[in-house]
Amino acid sequence: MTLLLLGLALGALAAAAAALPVHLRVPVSCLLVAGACVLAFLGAVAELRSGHVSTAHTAALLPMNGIELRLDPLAALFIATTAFVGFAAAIYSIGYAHGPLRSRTAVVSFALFVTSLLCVPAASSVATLLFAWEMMAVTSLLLLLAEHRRRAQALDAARWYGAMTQAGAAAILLGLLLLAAHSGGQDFTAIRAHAPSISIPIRSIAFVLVLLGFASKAGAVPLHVWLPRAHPEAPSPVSALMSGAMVSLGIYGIIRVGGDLLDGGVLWWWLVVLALGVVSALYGALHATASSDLKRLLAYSTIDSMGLVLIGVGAAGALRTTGHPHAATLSMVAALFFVVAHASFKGCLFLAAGAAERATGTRDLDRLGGLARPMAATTVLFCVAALAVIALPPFSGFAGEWLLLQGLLHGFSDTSTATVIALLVGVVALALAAGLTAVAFVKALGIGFLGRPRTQGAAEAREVAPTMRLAMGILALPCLLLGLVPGLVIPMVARAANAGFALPSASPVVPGAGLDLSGFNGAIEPALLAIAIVAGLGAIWMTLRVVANRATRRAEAWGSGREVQTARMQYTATAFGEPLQRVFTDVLRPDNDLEVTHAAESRFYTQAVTYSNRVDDAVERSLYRPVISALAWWGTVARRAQNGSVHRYLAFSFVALVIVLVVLA
Amino acid sequence: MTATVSTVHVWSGIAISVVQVIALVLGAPLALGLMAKVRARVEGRVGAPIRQPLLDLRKLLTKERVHAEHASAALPIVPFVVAASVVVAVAISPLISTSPALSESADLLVVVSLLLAGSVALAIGGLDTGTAFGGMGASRAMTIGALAEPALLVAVVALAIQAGSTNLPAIVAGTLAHPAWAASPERLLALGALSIVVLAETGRLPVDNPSTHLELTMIHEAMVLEYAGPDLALVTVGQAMRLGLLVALIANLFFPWGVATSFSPAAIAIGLVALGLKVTVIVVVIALVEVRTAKLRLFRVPELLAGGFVLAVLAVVTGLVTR
Amino acid sequence: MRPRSAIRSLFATPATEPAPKPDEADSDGRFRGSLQLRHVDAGSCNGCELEITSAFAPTYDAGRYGARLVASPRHADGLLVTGVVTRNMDGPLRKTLDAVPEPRVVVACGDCAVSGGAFADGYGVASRLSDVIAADVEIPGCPPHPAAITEALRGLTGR
Amino acid sequence: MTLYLEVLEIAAGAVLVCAVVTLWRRDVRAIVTILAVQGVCLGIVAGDLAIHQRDLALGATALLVLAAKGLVVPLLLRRVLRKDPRSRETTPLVNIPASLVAAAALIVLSYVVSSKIIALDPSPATRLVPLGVATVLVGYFLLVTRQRTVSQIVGLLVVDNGIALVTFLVTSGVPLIVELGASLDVLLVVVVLQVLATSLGSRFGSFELDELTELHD
Repeated sequence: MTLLLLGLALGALAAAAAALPVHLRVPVSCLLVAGACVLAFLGAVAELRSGHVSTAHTAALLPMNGIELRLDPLAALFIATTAFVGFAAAIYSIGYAHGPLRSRTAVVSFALFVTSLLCVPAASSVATLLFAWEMMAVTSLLLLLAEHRRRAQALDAARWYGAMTQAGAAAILLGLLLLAAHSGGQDFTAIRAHAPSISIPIRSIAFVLVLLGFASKAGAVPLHVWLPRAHPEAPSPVSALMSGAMVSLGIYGIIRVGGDLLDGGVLWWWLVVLALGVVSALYGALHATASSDLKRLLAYSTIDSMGLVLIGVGAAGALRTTGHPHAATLSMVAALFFVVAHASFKGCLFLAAGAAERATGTRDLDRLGGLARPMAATTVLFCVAALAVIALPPFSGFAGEWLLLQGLLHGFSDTSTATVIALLVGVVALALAAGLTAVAFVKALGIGFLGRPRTQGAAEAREVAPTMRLAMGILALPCLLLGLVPGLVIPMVARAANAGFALPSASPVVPGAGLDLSGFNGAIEPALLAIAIVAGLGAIWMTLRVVANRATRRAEAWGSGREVQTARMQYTATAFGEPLQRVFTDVLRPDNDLEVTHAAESRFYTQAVTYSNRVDDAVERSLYRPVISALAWWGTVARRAQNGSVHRYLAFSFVALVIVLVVLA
Repeated sequence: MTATVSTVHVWSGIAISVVQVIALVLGAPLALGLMAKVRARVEGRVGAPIRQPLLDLRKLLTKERVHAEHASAALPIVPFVVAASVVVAVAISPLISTSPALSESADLLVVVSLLLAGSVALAIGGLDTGTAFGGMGASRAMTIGALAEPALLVAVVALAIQAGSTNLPAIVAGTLAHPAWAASPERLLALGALSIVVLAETGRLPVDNPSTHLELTMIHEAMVLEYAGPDLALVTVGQAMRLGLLVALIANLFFPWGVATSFSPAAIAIGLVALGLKVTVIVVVIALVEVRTAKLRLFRVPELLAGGFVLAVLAVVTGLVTR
Repeated sequence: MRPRSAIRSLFATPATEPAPKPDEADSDGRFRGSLQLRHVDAGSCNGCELEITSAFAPTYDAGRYGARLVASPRHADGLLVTGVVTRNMDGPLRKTLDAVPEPRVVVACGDCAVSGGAFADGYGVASRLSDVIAADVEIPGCPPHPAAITEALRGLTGR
Repeated sequence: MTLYLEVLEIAAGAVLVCAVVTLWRRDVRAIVTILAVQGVCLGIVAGDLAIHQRDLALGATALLVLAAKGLVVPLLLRRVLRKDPRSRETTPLVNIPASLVAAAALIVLSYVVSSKIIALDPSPATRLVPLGVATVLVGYFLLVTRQRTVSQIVGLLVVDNGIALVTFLVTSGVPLIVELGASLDVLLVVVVLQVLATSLGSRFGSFELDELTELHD
């Protein structure tokens, strides 16, 4: 706990470092933030390994009786993940920050953003949690607006982001206050003690409110609309932190309140969580294949990954309430392991996307391409993270997805049909989402980085600063390590799952580097698998050197003998995703229009044909637009009443006063 | 399930894996040759000899490699990844015996992911060439792969529910122990779903026509237009072994008799012969089906895969109901 | 008549004529039983194409000797060129030739490819195949007989 | 005992009557003098209570009220009026008879409302609370329906007197600090309104508040 407090203090100091002159300000502040993350990481890992709970209480710093921090394994796991991504993001932003990002507000907000991210999991009273939550929301909003002068959409994104974060925070506050009111004290220990005594309807209302708030932060579908707008517009280290750390705090919230404070509660809660996960996974993956803006693709993929985690959490909750603690532990461990893995590969992907955007000046996949040769390091790191997302064997994504699937499979022995159906739907969602994610990331890698440069910007790309590459490397490392030896991390994750859901603390995996499920028949040894793959590659390479002709020649790529082969003949991202759009056309409802401009002389000769395809968010169009237009209409009506006459305003208040008195009488 | 693995077992496991790999490296092209022969005879032609694919591969190895000038370092690696992923999948799957090397991690999901790794590598190679055909092939192949994934995984779930685990040797041994499983309705439904998925994954008719010359109709072929000589040999062997492996898995999962459960050389020999017989029968059936069917329009393929998916879900539901 | 069922036709005797005795003289068997060619129509009147099709049809069945037409020059051992080289096809022909990996062979099929043939001095004609590259195997005839084509391919595969 | 009660009732009644008269009169200067009278009555109420309860702090407050509301504020308002040439009130938004009927209704309403307050602690002083509430409502009505800036200031001050009256009657005065705070607020408002009035006067030439309607977008 002391290490964590030291870390938070260092974070605050980093914020103070903004006072330095411009060229000193960014490096010093970032290094301090990195130091803070290292301290927090060490504190969290020590806590995870030892497993004992430590608390800290500083009275009178805040009106509602001070800040209350409690470090238990669940909090420690999320702090460790956040600290790791924060460390990499801090190193990255040393090389990345330029222009508006070096302003005082940007530096202070970045430092406070990381500090509040580290503080949220440790908060153990309603006031502290909300304080840290709001600080996180406000600082990330400021960072989102850092570059609004250069990009107008940043304003629009900030508006959406601000509105939905505050609405979410309000829902969380309402839910927690409802609980605090019924348990006579606003710190979590009191709530935890009184939870069983609170009646089920009250607990359900509180859980639903809290779920709304945290699910919107985790990007669950009906409440996800801010995510594909905010992440692309934020500076890359910030969007890496958002996707890697901030989004998983939504998951943390659901587990902490639903599992820990309300002690599991009722079955239908967790079926709702699972349903949210299923819808998010499918919707996110589908839109990832349809978006041709690299960062928007990554944002939708975050929604998809968080959907998978919600499926794991929902399954764990459902299995626990229907009395299958062992299967529940497996699902919960799978979900938490996936959160850790997701933080590292999604963070690395966003940093790499930022590097590509910095080098070429664009994020649009249809205008990228051919970055493999000039930006070899970035391409390799993006490739490692992308293969991890697609869940291919030696990488961390595969271990995560395998655990998730085993968790769902071994839940089938359950009895209640509702759970079994839910688990089956979960498996289907997992499968389709995995397939769609593969399409999305082959598109991102193949069209974004490989092939020939489609625009002048892409052609002149040059490798980015060494600190940026170092940061990407740091985040790419766990993509491989967690994939090769997941067994080493599982005991710690199991301790966190136990703290979250009060499940049997025995780790669901037999100790060892691989994943050998204890109590269930299923195992994989990723390390040996990796050795086998390397051996296979080596054997094939050797036989070819012996047997095959080693002469190699470079020639023009075969395009059925065309005279001139330009880069424009390559497939674009829109074209790559078009078949899937056609298959899922009633979900995505793309609006593509075709304009044929005929030659002046005669209609039979066309001068130019332009085809444009736009897929905007179906949920946003069908759910949010009507609500917004209704509010806008109400706004115009209210505007007419405000015509600047003082008397009219006074009359309003007078009439109101009289009405109140009449009502009182 | 952590068997005390003595060194003898480990070495004999590796030996079995090596035998399996060699059997598939030689056997799979022969299977393709057999399919071509059956197709030729049905069309009234004498057709190339069954060993023709092997001759083609031997000749390809003597030719030089040609790399596209704009391609990055990814293109030359792709053939190796495609071949290696299939080789490892074959090495650990229970084709001849239920305990090749690494058999405890011979999970059906691992095999599926290794094959996915192969197709992802091919797609990335296709995009890296910088030509229209590579992109087109990659886009179509990945789309069909994505749509086939649910049917594949739900079929795996159906098998796992019945056998209690997704571990392949466990399922095969379980079926050997309970012959009733092989004929159970969920096993047959899962067979239907898996065979549809196999047709889609390996690019056979009615999903994709391997011997088409018109680039616009290609799905798999368009991605490999760029490979020459040894690269093409690797990719072709990889594709052939992918078909051989999937066919062998379907054979062993639904008709496991003959698969060796002990390490005695006799059992291994029987396993090899049984595998050859089973694969030959299935391959001939596939060839006969192919001759009679025409290629589906690209956007009719999702309906086929949706059918496979429904079969798989039915398999799971019947499995749960009758349990 | 109702098409025979697949299985019955599987075991029926194939319609292919028995393979004539290969004359050892000109078959160098360079490709040892496996020959893939990329057919390039450099300006042919489609007469030769029809004969090539029937060469691979059941009656003459060139496939039986291991010869095959492939979609991409990268997969091929050589070009099967038909027709006189027209202005538009001069560039693509050279590109296709360059795309074929060594060791490669060029088979000129039909009089047009061999020596300009009927359209030698047509207005669209740019050059002869011999100006682009010397053909290794020449199949005379306008159009050449399918047996002659099969014979030439057998020469290359040596079977 | 009865002298204390009679003085209290008369003074409180006078406060309400003054409020109603400010509604009734058109001449702005007359309204300002009535406001001064109301301030004095309020002072008397406070003084009467102070004497009756021998509470020194309340005595100080009474003197403060007398000084501020009886003398200082009316003087300030008169100075503003001297600068404004047209002293007659332009036709108010609601004509006088309607205003008076409204005042009557408001008085009835305040009686109905304050019956609950009286029920809490029925002492002779609290029985007069409806008068205070009525003064507040009438003052508010004046504020809403008058267009001249000065009359709006008067309306505001009447509201403030009403509130002070209620506090005196109910809790025999609020602590000095609160009283001072409230008075400071009133003074501030008066200053602001005065500045507004003069600037409006210089800019638009007239004190019509309705010119503000042009400001809206």
